[in-house]
Amino acid sequence: MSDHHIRNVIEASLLAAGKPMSISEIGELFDEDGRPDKAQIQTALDALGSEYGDRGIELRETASGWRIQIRQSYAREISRLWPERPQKYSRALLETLALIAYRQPITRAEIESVRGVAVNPNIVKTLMEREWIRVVGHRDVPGHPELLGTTRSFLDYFGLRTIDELPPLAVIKQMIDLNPQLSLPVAEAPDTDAVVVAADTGEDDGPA
Amino acid sequence: MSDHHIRNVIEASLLAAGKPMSISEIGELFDEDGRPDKAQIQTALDALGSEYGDRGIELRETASGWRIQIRQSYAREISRLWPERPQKYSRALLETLALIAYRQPITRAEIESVRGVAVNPNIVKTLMEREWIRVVGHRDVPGHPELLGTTRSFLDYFGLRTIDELPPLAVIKQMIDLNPQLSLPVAEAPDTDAVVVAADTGEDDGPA
Amino acid sequence: MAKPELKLVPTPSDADPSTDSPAQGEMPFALVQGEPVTQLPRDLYIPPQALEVFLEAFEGPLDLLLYLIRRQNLDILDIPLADITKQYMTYIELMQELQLELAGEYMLMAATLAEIKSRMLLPRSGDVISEEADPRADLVRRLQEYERFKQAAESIDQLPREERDTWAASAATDFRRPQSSLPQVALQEMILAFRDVVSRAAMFQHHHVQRERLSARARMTDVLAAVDGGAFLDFMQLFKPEEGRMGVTVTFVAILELMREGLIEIVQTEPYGPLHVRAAQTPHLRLVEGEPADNSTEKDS
Repeated sequence: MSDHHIRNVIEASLLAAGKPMSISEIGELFDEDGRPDKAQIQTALDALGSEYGDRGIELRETASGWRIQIRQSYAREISRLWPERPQKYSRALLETLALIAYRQPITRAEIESVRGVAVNPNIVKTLMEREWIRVVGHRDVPGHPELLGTTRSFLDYFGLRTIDELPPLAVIKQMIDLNPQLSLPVAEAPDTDAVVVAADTGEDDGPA
Repeated sequence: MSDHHIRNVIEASLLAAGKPMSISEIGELFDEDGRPDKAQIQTALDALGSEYGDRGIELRETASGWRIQIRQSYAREISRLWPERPQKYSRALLETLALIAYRQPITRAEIESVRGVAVNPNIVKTLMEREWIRVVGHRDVPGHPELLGTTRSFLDYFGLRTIDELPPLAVIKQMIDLNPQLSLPVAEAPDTDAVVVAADTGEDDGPA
Repeated sequence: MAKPELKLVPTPSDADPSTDSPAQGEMPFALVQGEPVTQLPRDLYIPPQALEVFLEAFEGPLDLLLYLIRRQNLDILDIPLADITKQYMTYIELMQELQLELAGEYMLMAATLAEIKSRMLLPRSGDVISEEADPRADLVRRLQEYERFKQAAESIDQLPREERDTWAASAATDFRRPQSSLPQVALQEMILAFRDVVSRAAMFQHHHVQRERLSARARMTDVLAAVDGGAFLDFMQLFKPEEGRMGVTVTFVAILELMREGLIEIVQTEPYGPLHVRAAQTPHLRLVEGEPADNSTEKDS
């Protein structure tokens, strides 16, 4: 099986599929008596990616596998293909999604306790319909609330291979220990007191 | 506007659009102050077509414009993207078919009254398309519901010469008897052919 | 950020400039469209028609509080609680004046702020304080936690995403996809399905159990098919002598049953003349007896 043929089958299959394909899925397309091994396919993928280097398309690996997609620098021109503007997501939706993505698995109540407001059921519905989140289990507490987590489609949609590729969460500022000052009557200087926050520094700063 | 940029926008747009594009549609994607004319786009298309010369994809002009398509010579490999999956009919479809076969001519309402659930119109449609059932008449009641019966194709498919060759009800009753969970009401009348149909005719039975 | 324009709401001239002027007024407290702003708004006045929009831009009391803190470029760890509480309460009052439906979360936050404030005003003995955290601690922790996810949401929104920044590339396939074959059904499967539906039905319909002969049913279908066109058919054509006596009997029973159900009409133009059969044209015929439920008198008990 020539490298040339392997490259062409990969390119044709990714374009015919129009969605990500794993290396083993690609391998299964070849005739059995000439099937390249995974290393050969990986080599061909790398070569194809380089060939696209100066083109309007690019080869990208996401959670579900490899896909050919439009290079972001051509988004201005390509977006003109569709007259309607891309959907904009509300802050409430994005904050809910962020909590699910970084803190998964998480219950609605836990989302509420961070955001300080009730979770809008329509937001959860929208996220479910987009197949960005799903119920991954139930917490073993009274009521057995649903635990929400993100899906592979979510990663694919945002061009991520794993959840670890999400931008890191901001680090909580280290609290300055000002205990001595606290021994003073607090009411005397309510505007200048630093705040001591206990037991919050060991927290995770990134997605699990 | 460089030839390189024109080529990349054309390639990206044809691969993103998912449908053929005319030269003027392609032209409209470019920023106004750098829009290539039709001749330039045609030249770029020709060049792109040549570049694809030894690849798994090709550039084709169709009635509604230009498109990038998978080269026919890769059809064998690419067809494997859509494996032929043995499909199965649902339980509901089989039960509906069985009732029509055994109780014909029968209306949808009668099927419903036996099965206890509404007849899914898709099931009837599927069976009609398969040419296993057809409308054989209308019952003379308000609304003139269609009477369904089986066809010759149905007999052919199941290797029956006539519908009488379906296993007689007595045999089916025995099958029920052999299944303790299902035997309750039938076991009380072991000498009858236990068929429950609301629209029963009350006719005498005879050897099948 | 959803709210920068709101920092530019002009202070109306009728507002009293002496009120609500925070102590931090001297320091530059915000950048608005790149310009450092060194003067705080004189008060919190917002045109009523804008307020609703303004408040809708907040994702809850934490968000509003964060806004109040950030607007003054204050360190979240060093909240001037008295001022912030005052400002927060002013917003709450504005909401109430406008009779906006005030979410419970905002009221809860107001209560929390008031409680913290009161606790900080109370003198306490030293040993109690050493065990007790600053009353603001929990609020600050919540604010920080919320802000992290507010930022995370913005980061997610910045990620290149499909349908906005990139699109899947796909090419057409001219050759047909392999025709998916029609599902196969074994006769046994259908019979099992029938067995199941019969036994299931039997469980909740104890009566109606009776003998039934298949062949007459099937023959009814055949007869209906024969007269399907609507034209008259010679009665005799319905019979196939080669089927023998049993076959003829079955056909006859089927015809009788079809007549009883009003599905066919039999016409005889003169006594002893030929009989003609056609599909029922007149719906009024034997309307009642055609009903499935009318057969109770004929049923076995």
